[in-house]
Amino acid sequence: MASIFRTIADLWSLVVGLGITGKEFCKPGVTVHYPRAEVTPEAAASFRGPIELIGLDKDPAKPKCIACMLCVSACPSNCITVTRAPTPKPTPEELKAMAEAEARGEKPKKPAPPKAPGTWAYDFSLCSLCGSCVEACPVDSIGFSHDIYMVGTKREDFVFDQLARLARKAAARKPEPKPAAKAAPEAATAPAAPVAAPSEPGTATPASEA
Amino acid sequence: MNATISFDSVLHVVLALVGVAVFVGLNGLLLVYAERKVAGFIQRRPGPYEVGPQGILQAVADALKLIGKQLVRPDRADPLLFWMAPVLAFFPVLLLFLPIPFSPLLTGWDVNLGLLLILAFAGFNVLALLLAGWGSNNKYGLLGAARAVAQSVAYEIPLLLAVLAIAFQEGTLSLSAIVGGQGGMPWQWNIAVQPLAFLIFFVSALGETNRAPFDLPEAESELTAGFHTEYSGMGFGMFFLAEYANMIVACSVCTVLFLGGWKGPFLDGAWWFLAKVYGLLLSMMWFRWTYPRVRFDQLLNLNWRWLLPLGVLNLLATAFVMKL
Amino acid sequence: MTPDTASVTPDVLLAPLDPAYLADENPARTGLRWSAFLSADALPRAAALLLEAGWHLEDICGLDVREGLMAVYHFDRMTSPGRLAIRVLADRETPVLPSIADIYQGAEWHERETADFYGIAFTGNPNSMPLLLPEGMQGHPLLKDAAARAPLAALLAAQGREDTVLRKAEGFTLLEPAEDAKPAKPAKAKAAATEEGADNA
Amino acid sequence: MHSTETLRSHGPACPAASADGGCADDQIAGDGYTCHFEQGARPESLILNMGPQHPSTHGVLRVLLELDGEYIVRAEPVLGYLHRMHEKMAEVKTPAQFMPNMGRVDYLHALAWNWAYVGAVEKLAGIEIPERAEYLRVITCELNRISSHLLWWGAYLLDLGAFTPIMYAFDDREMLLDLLQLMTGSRLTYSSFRFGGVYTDASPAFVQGVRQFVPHLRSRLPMYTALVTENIILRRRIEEVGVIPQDMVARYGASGPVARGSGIAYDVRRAEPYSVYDRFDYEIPLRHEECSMARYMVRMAEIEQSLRIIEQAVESLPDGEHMHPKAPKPSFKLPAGESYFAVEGARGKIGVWIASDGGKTPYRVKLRAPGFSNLALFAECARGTLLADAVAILGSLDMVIPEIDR
Repeated sequence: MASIFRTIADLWSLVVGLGITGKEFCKPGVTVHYPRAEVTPEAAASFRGPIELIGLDKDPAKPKCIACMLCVSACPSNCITVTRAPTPKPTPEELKAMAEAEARGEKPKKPAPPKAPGTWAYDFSLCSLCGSCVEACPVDSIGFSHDIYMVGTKREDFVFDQLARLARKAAARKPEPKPAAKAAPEAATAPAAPVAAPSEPGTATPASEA
Repeated sequence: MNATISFDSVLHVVLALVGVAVFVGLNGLLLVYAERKVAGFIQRRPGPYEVGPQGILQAVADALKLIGKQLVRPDRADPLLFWMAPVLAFFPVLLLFLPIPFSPLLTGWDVNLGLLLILAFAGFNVLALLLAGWGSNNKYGLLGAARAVAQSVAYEIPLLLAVLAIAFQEGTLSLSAIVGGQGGMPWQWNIAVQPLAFLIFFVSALGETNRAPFDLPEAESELTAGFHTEYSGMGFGMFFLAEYANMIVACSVCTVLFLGGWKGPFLDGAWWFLAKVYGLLLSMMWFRWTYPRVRFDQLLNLNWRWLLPLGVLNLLATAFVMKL
Repeated sequence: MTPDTASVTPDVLLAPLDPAYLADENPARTGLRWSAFLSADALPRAAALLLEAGWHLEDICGLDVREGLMAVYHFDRMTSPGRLAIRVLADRETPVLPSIADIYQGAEWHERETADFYGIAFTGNPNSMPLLLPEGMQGHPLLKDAAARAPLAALLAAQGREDTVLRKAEGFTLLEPAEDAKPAKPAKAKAAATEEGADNA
Repeated sequence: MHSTETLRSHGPACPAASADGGCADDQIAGDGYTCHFEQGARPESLILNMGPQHPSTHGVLRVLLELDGEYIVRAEPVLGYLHRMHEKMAEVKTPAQFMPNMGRVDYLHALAWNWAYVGAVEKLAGIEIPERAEYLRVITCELNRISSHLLWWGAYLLDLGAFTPIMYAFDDREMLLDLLQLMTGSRLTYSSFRFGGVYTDASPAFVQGVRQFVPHLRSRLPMYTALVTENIILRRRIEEVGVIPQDMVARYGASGPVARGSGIAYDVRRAEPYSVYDRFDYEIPLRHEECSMARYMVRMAEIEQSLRIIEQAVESLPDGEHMHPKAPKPSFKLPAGESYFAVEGARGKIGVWIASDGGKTPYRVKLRAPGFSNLALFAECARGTLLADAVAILGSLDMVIPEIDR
């Protein structure tokens, strides 16, 4: 008998449950309606997205990278391929100096290969964003981008030429009116634009950076 | 029933059937949309949002997609039973709408045994689920079908008992007469006189229509999709439509029996009827997005140990009071 | 399990089984409290004793060393925690160990996993199907190349362990440093075998 | 999923085909696991494949069931669909290179695995950790534990047929992920612990966010209780279902909330104190009912206890370095020897055993996954229950398949 009354009393919990969902029904939604709205750049700033090269302070289009290959060996997934820039042909002055040195019987001072990368390829499809390369880099030339809305339609979209990406980014940052003016309305009309869906996401400047 | 069946009355019924088919089709779309919106709002998200303003055309898009899909039958399924099931699930439901009085003028077929007609044809649904589960030659489907039969058979009894209590009270099986016996004000409705019968009826209706928390034949997390595991395209679409059509029938009958049908405090008419039906439908959705699912033995326990005795008691009490 | 069995240390508990080696370890260094070497025959009896004394099986680790294939059973207690490692060596050519799945039912999966990875057969395990690897797969992925195998002493008898040997059977030499204490350097050609985990030098 | 009868096998021929009525029709023979399972089945039983694609197996777990009606006569989980051989990868990668794998073993409590591996390496190599880093590890690991429990809560209710709670849980979990993103840079597969510290220092925004989050979640928990915990349907579904007596816990080596729901006060944070957990005032929730509801209640109580730990840790967060100045370079060599390090994950005792011969890469790494032992007892626990109970039991064990399969 007591159990019957307890059961009836327990049924009250069903009414309580309805009350809660009913209350939530009347509250506004909590989801972000991408692509009409995006996560704020501040919220995305701590996100560790695909790595990118960091430019020199005086020339943002040139990476700080000295092609030491530490990142390549640190990477657990072999997603970084770096080649050194080719040794430049000696200039006439240098050739002269070399010839002179040879004449003096010294070892001629050949031009050293530049401490800069020739190509810097990064396969994001293999990357686990562990940050080993960022930590390994002795000159702080690698950083995380904060692009949380990157999309691509094929695997090759995620193989980035980081040098070109850096150059593009530097060009976009320059206060030259042309690209800036182009970028600004794009950002303003972001909701209307068919979501980033760029065929080459590497080229897309993330909203947080724009 | 009417003794003479004239050409006029047949034409009337045929026209009514067409009207009902349109009504069910449109309502199916509307309810699917409403269900998803209700789910969305309860869960603090927008629900359908992309197709049309506020996603209003989402259900249409889904329907078109379902219609456009290839009909797939598993290799070892029984072709006859497999294809008969969705047809059998959907079309008899249309008949159920015939005797329902939306308003005094808007009644498909005002038979004086309307209630009996509805209860008789409602039995087709379970046959369809059984055929679907058995015919698709799938173990999950079979389990779902077994559950459907046990559940349907069990819940029909308290449903009948609750209906009988009202029939006793009103002394008729004609739906429009039952509405006629109630007044316009909420306290003149049968729910004020028979609250227990209303509760029994509504819970049983949830069970009969396989709605959460009694959605055991489907039971996604246990039986993947239960009886319609193997159905896709319009095969699935028919079951889907039938589910919502059954819900409308259950809520309509509930409105007629307990909530005064088309009558309201002012301006009697079909709008009162529809408002009440949609109110009940919304609460059915509300339940679905609030409660977990009961277990099968609990479902039957609830029926045999609670609803059935209560229904019998209620019926006896009604009979006793009526006798006085 | 009574309180007094809970406080019985493994050296007393396992004494009737005559372990070849039993040491009191320094948990701060190795995370172990005791370690023992047992013969394969004594393993089921040890498991039964441990279960009775309230120990549970944490895991079974295979280990491919020069001396053969080894299975390390880690036990721990819910009350008065302290980890016990029981090491059992199996022959490399015919790696067979007795199953303890009838005593610790949880061992069934651990044994099947070890069988998958190392090819050790556990006699008496109720289920012969592979657990984690696909059916019919050839080979055992965690076996090492002969050149890459380290002697047991190099792994387990490193300096600074600060363990106290409580028992040591006559003729127990597994933890004596081998003649070449350093593991064999894999040849340069082994570069391709790095996938096999051969690069230990 | 398809039952074996509707699916033509492309697997190896069934050895038991048509021999004993198990796989009667050679055309529709199941794979080896099915055949092996069917050999012990009674002829009148129904063999049901639950999974590997099934809504309530939470990923690619497959459970073979022998059913009598809806009653389970016998059950056998089949693993390996998500097996990635992490232990092999550990042998071919340096410890620093292997770290990202640790975020992917148990994606719901990734930081506990981070910690277990970092701890084992630190113990073996004698690396010191600054105090601030210890506190940050505690804070982030406990936040991660809460997020794991929240997701479990939602997913479990989904198993039981309630669709809404998971959305509420995600609402709160989203804030947690934002906080963890501030510290770790990612939202799920964290890899932020380093040998000798943590990757990033806590920013004031993080500390502030944590301070705000703790009271927020506390204010939400009563709603969870009223909506779900006290719901009569839920209580009837999981009370006295899936009883796991204490001796079963010992025989299977279960740990975590499964053990604590059976009245065993075992928590690695207390049993083998690591880091700075001994400085905080918190309780180990314990229930004695041994059923699914007990495990449920333990997890819900753990959320509150984790909040307590976080609160205290944030208030007493010391200043200092987040990486030890003498922390080794990523290319360091592990000294020879062995070390076992255990931490308390959301699912139980996580253990990492490393044996090293002094090379660049470890000689052997063993990952002890709590879910592995917890799931092992499912077969025994589910015997004689209903199919719906099996779902309830499976959910109450809180499995994360990648952790079990490794």
